[in-house]
Amino acid sequence: MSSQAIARNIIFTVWGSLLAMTAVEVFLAYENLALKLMFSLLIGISVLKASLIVAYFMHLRYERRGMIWTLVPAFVFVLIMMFGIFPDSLRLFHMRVPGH
Amino acid sequence: MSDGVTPVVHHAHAPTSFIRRYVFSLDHKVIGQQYYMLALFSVFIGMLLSWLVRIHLVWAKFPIPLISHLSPNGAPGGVITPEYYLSLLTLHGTLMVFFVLTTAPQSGFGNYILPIQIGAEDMAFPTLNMLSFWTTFVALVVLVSTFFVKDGPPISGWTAYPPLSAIGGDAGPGLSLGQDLWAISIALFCIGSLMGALNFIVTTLDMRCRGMLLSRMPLSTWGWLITAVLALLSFAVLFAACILLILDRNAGTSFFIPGGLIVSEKIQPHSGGSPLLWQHLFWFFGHPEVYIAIVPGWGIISQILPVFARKPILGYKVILGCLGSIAGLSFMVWGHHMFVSGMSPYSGFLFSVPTLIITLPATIMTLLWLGTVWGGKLRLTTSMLFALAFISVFVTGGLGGMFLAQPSLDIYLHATYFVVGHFHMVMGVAAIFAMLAGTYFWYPKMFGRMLNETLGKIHFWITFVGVYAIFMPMHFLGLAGNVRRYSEFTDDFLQPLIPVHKFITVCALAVGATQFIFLFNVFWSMLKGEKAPDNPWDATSLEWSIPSPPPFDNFDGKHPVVYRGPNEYGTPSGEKDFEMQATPPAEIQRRTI
Amino acid sequence: MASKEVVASGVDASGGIWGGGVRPFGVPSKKLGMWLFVISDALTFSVVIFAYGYLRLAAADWPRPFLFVPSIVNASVMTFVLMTSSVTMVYAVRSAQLGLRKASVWWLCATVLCGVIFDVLHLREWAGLIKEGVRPLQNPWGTPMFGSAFFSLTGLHMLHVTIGIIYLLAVAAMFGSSKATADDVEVSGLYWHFVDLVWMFIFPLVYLLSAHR
Amino acid sequence: MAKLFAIVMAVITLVSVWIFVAHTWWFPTVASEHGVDMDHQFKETFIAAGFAFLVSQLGLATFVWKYADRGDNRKIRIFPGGARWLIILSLIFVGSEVFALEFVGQKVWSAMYFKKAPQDSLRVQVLGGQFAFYFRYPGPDNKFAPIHVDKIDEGTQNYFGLDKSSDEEAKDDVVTASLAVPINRPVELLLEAKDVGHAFYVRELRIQQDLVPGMEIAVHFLPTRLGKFEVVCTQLCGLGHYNMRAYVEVMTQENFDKWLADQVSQQ
Repeated sequence: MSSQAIARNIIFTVWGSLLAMTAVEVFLAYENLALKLMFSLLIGISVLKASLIVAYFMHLRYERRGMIWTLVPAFVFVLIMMFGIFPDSLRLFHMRVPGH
Repeated sequence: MSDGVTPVVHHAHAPTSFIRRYVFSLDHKVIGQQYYMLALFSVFIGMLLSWLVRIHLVWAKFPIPLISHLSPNGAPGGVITPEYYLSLLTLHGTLMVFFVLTTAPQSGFGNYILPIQIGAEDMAFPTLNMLSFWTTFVALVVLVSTFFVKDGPPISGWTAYPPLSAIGGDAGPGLSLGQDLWAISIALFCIGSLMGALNFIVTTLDMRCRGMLLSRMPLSTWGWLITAVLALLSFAVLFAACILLILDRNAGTSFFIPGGLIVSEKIQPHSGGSPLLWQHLFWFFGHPEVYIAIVPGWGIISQILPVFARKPILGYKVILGCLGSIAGLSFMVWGHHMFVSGMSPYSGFLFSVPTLIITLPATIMTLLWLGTVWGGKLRLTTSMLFALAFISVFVTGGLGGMFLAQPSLDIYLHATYFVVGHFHMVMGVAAIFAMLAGTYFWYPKMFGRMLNETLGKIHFWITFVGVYAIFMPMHFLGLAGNVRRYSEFTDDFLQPLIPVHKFITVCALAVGATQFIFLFNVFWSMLKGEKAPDNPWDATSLEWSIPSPPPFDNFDGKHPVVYRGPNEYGTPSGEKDFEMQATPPAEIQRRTI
Repeated sequence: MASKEVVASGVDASGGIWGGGVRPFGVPSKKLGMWLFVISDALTFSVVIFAYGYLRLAAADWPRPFLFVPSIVNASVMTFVLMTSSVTMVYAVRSAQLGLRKASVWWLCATVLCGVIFDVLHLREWAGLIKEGVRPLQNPWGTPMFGSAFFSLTGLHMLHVTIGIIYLLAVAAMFGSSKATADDVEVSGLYWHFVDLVWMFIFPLVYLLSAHR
Repeated sequence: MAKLFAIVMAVITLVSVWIFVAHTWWFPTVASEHGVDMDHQFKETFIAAGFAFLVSQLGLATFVWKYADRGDNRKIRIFPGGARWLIILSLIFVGSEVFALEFVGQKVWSAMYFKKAPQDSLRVQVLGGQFAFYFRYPGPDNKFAPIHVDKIDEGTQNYFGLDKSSDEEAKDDVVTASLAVPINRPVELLLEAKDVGHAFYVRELRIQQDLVPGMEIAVHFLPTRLGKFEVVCTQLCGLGHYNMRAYVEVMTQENFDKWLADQVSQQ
């Protein structure tokens, strides 16, 4: 349950992997990758880091399943919906007024 | 346990000092009444603004008394200038959408009734509750203060589209300080609503009494819960958008302002932003907002109909599904406000699909309400009349949506009076009718006295016929191509339509005047109305099992126990045709033997 | 049919009736409340990040000015500090739950210290950029919007860190004088980890994607 | 009370429907090719919506009339089959509606926005500003000279910020205060705004499109009826919004050539 204390080795495993992933991100930033690929890799790793923090540091992994199933999907759903704004920004570049 | 209540150790008492008890009160009942009064104030200000707007539309040169004192340069000699017309329009929209439709049904009734309906002593976070009210109050003060700043309230409409709203004074009057105050007010309002929403969700989940399973919650409680979720998710978006707008206006950023603008002969310094970004963010909040206004109404109506039809609501779980699915869909359709805004036409097409699909849960709910009315024994109190009228106006307004949801037709109808008629009918009038039904229904509980039914009936009939007389013609104006947000109809094309506008204005004045009957009724009955019994309507939910008005801690230090759902009507056991949620089975057996 | 329901629910009442209160998630209300706040605040952040993405995608020449030394190194150090602060925060919560009041307060102070270091490093970087001539709407390198996006995003985050510092100090003081419970420490921890979490996205999106090569 | 409610509702319903059917206030006559399809789409939607409107409103009125409590000891009746039939009913109604309106009814939208303008179409640039529209014809070279923001000047009537001294294309560009188009020839409008958001709305041509600052948005149409129509701004653009107006005249080809000729002479 929520009040149980989290074990030491877990804390440091998470911390270590967070640091490692950050290092990987910095390394990737200097690799010659296409922007799309680079972006998706970076975001992918960040999502992984975020979920580690949420699961262990923020303890969600040890909460009741019901809570996870209430909080996370609502947030993710809204976030996914928000991607609906991007088709425009991709057009904007080509629709800019000549001369402006 | 057979008496249905268990004594608790401590027994809370109301604070004695006036300030703590009535001003900075932590009691959800007082806060609910405060919210209700705030909304009542806003709705009458908003209504008076709409009067000025309507009068100016058809008698532009008519000098209106007193207004010249409010704004000497906005309305010299009481004659409203075109730009001041836009200011009034903006304030009308902002007041009505934010401070009426968002506060009254959710924060007003919700605060007062929800904790009692789930058998709680108070909200989960009373202090937060107080803070959220006072934040909203400050937001209202800031908004109204725009009337008194130099060159008045903003003229950019309640949607505040940039660049008009973002580049400041150059773009027109009211866009310097007035627009800043507007943005600040809305940001504050977002904070208040977020705190309220958070409180509602936690309360509903954590504070329910013994036996109050989710499947036994009254539909009004469900409405408030779902609305709270919508608010929590959507106001966060508007809040960010407001921050960016404030930054654009004052910190020299340029999120919403593209480069190379020349406003009043000046080349603007900004570059790199996009007006469409604001429209996306605003409507991403804006469409859920529509449901924040109407979902509590649906809940209240689904709660009131069975009471006065004396039969269980038809398809409790189905209505729940409809509320939920509409809440979900409301995040997928914001683009239908932007069909002709220059958004990608392909997204426009995609957005219109879920928009039309929303018709499905809406239709199901309407049919279920009709099915609830069918075969009942209708007690036509004022509350019930407003509930029935709600169904009518909701259908009427909703059908207008069938046109606007299609990009092909929106090309013609966008920004015409058809849109105005549509959203006033479905979001304005319907939500207001739900509030009125709720007022006539819960007033006895909230103030301990009955409202006067005769005045109520008069109020109802004029209002009901009046709103159709006001908003139905707006649909025709729209079809004839009458553009909205015009302060005067100077072009030849619109001349033949002016008689219709005259008719609408007259009806608006009449209906508005009728609302003062309601106002009088509310305040007169507080003092002179007849004392209300605990359960004047033979209703089942928990708030009717305690005295009216309820004691300070609602259940007088006891914990209620709930044995059944809220829809036990038309089940004659002994002399009664209903069973309260809190009546223990043992007592029923005693009665029926 | 309805009357049957009465009987049925009556039976249900004597049988599977639940005790009310914090049943559904089995968490204290404060914790659930903080979780909900985190969600809506996360959305607020996402909007600003989305706005940044929206405008960057539409921009012609978005600058990539951050040299490995000092900018990227500095940002990485900031990331390290923030992650470490998360660990100290976890320890604060842990010792609070194990009833070690004093230790918990110390861990909280350590977390606050990390937060302060983060802010100092961040402000130093801001000062440097401003000296180089970066303003909300101008910079030596390219699209003027760069400044707007950078300062708004990092500024919003810095604001959260600063609020967090004050919040944690208050919790530490109250917990030390046993006005607050272990739950309060845990709740404040949720907020702090969330601030850390947001940085996990700002670091790659704002810094790494604008790293000069 | 019940009877009164039923009657009032019935009257409201029938009057509203009658006004729709009698076309008391109605669309101006269509003057463009896609407008015809649009009006057809309107007709279909009116039939669907009108049906739903009549059924639900009159149904409600009847129920109130029939089931009001008259103090007798009549038993309530649960709707036969509960919610199931109503759900199926709405599934059928809404399903067919979504299909008809969404997937069949998008002809107009796709014709206007998915399809590009035909090659031979007449290209005109429209610039919206507080509070007037200006139009620019590319001239013989069929090229629009770039806009120089710093050169835009109401005083010298250089609305488009043309630089006739240096830009070749600018020399033959024709700037006008009203729009004229030949009949039965496709027209492509390139819409731009110079200060705040505006919109370009012509009722008879059934076109409406926002003018967004910083974007060049193209719309195209085929005028099929001679006449002079109003162009109005439908996007709130400031204190003069209600007065922001221009005219579009659909002419015969020869009239159009004449008109263009003396516009050139006035440059």
